[in-house]
Amino acid sequence: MARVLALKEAVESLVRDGDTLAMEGFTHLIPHAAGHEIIRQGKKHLTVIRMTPDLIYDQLIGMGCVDKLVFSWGGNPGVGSLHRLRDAIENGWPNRIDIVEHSHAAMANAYEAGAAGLPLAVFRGYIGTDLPKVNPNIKSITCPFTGEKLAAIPSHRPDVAVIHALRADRAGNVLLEGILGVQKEAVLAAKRSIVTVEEIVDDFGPRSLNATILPSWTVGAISVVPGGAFPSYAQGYYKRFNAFYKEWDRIARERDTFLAWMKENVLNKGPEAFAEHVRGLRVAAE
Amino acid sequence: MARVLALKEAVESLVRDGDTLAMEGFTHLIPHAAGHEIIRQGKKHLTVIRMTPDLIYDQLIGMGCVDKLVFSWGGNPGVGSLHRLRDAIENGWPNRIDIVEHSHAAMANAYEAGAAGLPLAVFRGYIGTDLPKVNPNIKSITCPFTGEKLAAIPSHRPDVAVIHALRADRAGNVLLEGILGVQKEAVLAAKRSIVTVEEIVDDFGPRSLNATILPSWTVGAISVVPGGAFPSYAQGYYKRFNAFYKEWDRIARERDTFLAWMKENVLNKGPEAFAEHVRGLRVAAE
Amino acid sequence: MTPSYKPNEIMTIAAARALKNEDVCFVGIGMPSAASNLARLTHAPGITLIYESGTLATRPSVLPLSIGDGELCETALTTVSVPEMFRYWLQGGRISVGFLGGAQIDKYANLNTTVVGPYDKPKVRLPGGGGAPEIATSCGEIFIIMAQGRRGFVDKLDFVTSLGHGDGGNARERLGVKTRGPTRLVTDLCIFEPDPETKEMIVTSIHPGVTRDQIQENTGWTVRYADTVAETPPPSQLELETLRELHARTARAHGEGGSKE
Amino acid sequence: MTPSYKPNEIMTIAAARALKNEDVCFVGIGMPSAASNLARLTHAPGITLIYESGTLATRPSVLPLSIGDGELCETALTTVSVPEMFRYWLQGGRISVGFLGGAQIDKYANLNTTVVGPYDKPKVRLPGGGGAPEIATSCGEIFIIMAQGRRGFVDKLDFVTSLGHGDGGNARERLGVKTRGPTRLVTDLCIFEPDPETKEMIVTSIHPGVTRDQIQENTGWTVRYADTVAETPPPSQLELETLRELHARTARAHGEGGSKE
Repeated sequence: MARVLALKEAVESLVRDGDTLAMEGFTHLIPHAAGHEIIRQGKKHLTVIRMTPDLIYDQLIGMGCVDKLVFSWGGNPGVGSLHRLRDAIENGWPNRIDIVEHSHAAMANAYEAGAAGLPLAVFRGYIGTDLPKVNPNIKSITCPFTGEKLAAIPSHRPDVAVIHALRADRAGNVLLEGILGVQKEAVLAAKRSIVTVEEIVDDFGPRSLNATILPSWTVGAISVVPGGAFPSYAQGYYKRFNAFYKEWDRIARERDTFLAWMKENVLNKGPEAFAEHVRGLRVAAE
Repeated sequence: MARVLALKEAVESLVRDGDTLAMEGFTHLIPHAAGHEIIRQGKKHLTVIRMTPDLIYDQLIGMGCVDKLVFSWGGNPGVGSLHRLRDAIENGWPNRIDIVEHSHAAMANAYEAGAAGLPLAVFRGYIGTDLPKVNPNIKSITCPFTGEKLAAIPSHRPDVAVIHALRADRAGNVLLEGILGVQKEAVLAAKRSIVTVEEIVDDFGPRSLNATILPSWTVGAISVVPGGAFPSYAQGYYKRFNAFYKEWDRIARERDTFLAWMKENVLNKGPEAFAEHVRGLRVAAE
Repeated sequence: MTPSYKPNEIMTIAAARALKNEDVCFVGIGMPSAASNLARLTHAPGITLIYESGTLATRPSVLPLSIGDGELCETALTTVSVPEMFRYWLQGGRISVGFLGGAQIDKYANLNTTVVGPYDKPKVRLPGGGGAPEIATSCGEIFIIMAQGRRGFVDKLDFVTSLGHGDGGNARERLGVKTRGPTRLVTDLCIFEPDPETKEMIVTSIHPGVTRDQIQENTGWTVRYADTVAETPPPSQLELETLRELHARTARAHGEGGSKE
Repeated sequence: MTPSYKPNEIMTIAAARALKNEDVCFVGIGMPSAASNLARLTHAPGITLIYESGTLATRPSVLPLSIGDGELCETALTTVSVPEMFRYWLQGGRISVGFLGGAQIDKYANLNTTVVGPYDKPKVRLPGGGGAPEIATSCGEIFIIMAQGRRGFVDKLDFVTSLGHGDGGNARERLGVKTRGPTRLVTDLCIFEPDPETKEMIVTSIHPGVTRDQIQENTGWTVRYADTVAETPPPSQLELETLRELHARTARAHGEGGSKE
């Protein structure tokens, strides 16, 4: 059954040095507040999995939390490069990181297979690309019925998954809606999980009979962090703060501006700062 | 794009003798009216796929439409045997049928893999059972990462899928809700499809952002048949007529009572009879 | 004073008692459904019930006739597709207890629900495996409910539909299966549990008033008993009333005799 | 009179024209998104736009900055999970046209979005493949939009991220790929299409006022031309106004210069 914990306590008890960590959210519902907490607690030697490393992993990488990155698209969407990621790969700053590179299809299938308790994902992919030359984990199986060769990769089975969701109920069930990404799969594929939410409600109330819900018994800890996805967004709560994605390009371009920003906005702040961030972005009640 | 056709016309143009046909619906939304139309049109030599053959396939088998059955559980749920299915297997009446027997997990995975355009489904199954001894299509692959042997079966790729859904909109999109079964997968796995619906609405209106919808361009024909799932049910429209499932046990037990019932209720009737069947079963507006 | 009860009732009640509040239970139609809901309505209000139609954490007020009744969906936390049910929930290892029954069982609790007689020329064609083959290996443990009799409790199965303890000992381990398999077989006469070594199902508790002769008469192999055999506590007033009310509600809702067991 | 326009504008407009009302289009951010939505707002109102974030049949009024903006979800027919998007929709063969771009392209329209320089010691680390490797082989055909220049139009890719026509001829067929691959490459100077035999991308249409010298100066291989080379019709008033209004709405909605292209 999910426990309701303060974010600090949730990260302290569930994220460990050396863990394989998956923080997911596909543009929507990216768990930025949890990322900041992991940085504040100085977690080290993480293997981090994420389809689109994005600002959240640019920050973890730039602060030296990461030894290895498993990913499929490492940019600032619609803006350009992730400068901290590039600095780590191109120059080894603040430390060298290993990279395990996949395609989106592979990553999505690897989470799906992990959630399904399988050791591998099988799909039609990687045909004619150089990725198998640089990622030894891209192998193949042969269909015993048609002889077709299909791509095979290990499923994702992270030690801990961290996501942001819309809300939880008192029983600890978690509701997702809108762009769902791979978050449900990431939590089901992981041994442990932390879900930050906008709020806890008494009851989800009227909803689709097929609402996307992570039942309480599949979730580790729930932490209430209003605004916790900022500058990403939470459908029905607040909008994406596009300007910050562009601003990040300037902040992260140089090491010193990056470090100054991290000190001021992460190391010297707490999760409660996020409610403030989204004050001007709230959408009207649905 | 989906075409709106009368059921008679839809079956005439999309179901062909010798086809591999999948009629799905998991207790909920079983396409009985379409089954009757297929019988009325005297379709022959069908290979029929269905997780739970149920009354709908008992009728097709008893009327001699079927050469081969691919299935995982062939009973009258909560009641007992399917007498026509048993008569065909045990006594070859009205004709011998071949059976290809799977488990539910296998069938569900085979539809999923078919929808995903894959030639095979891979899952952890059939361990320690005799089913692989009687079904040569149950093979295995070895995980190249862990060495684990996993079950492999051909994906389902029916020529035609037939399902019943709640409603379509004017653009030909189809909405499913409640117990979803494998219907979406069956349609996506098939070359052609017929969807019978309770009604066509101008617009689905307010709904979950993640509503289960088959977009128009994935559907062949849509036929409006109110009550078309009877004696199964349509969530929010009418309830399951449990008494008929029990009554079927009596009707289907003997060949002559079966044939008499089929003549009176199928051969001499049309799809419009179904609206009448559910008159007393309607549920209050949601 | 102990109320009077029927053999079917103590069977259902003894099965219900084995369920815990924390269990996530994959429920089949018939007696498993009655036992699971009885547990939920008595000592295990927090139990999570899952039906293979995709309904997660369902709380029906009456027993479903079929695995996919509307009642299950309407009272569920949510309902997922059937492929998802078998991939993420069953194969994903998220179910602690699976319930099974069958037409035939052997002393290692392997089950047959496929055919009586040869597969190609069956004497009786049974419904088939349904969810059972993977329930048997994917759930944390398996409870089996079956009325005892010579036709069903046989020395050798005509067909193995779902794995119990195979040919005994570490058979499951040898097949690479990591779950516990059948830990409890509840009948209308007694309760069997696997011998820790041989994995043969041995009697650990006998229902009140039942004799060892009766048990042997209704079993197609030589029955073994645990060193200490308990007497199954008789149904309590609460258990019996709750079960009977559940069946009565079900009968009213379905218009007649309720779900078939 | 032909209105005046920028090279980027005719590139987007020429790409939009190639889309049909019946197409189901897998859209990437930037110019593909502008071109697809321009087609929807002009000659192809029934076109189905799909973004890899899971939004099916979306009709945004402004261009998204990212692949998963709320606008895409709110205007979609429905939104599916990302695993479903890649399994049922892309791999399932339900997309007729995929749009791609890249940092580098070769004459067979293979694309590199991974690294400039050696993989292990990159000169420039690019974002990587994202959806491209499977878009390139699963969609019915591929349209590529890229501004032309010597840095991007190279004789040899540093890394093949997604398959075009491989080393030419029946390369795709030899790899077991059944889809058509790149059928059109639209730049700010001209339009390339594959030679039916060799599959080398050859120029079939030149934008108004552009010379063959300009095209060659901006291409790292010796450019070949079709026997008959058309002049790309200039943007119509409607096309240009619709595109500019779309960008203006986008800029207002995003608070500044609109989506980056």
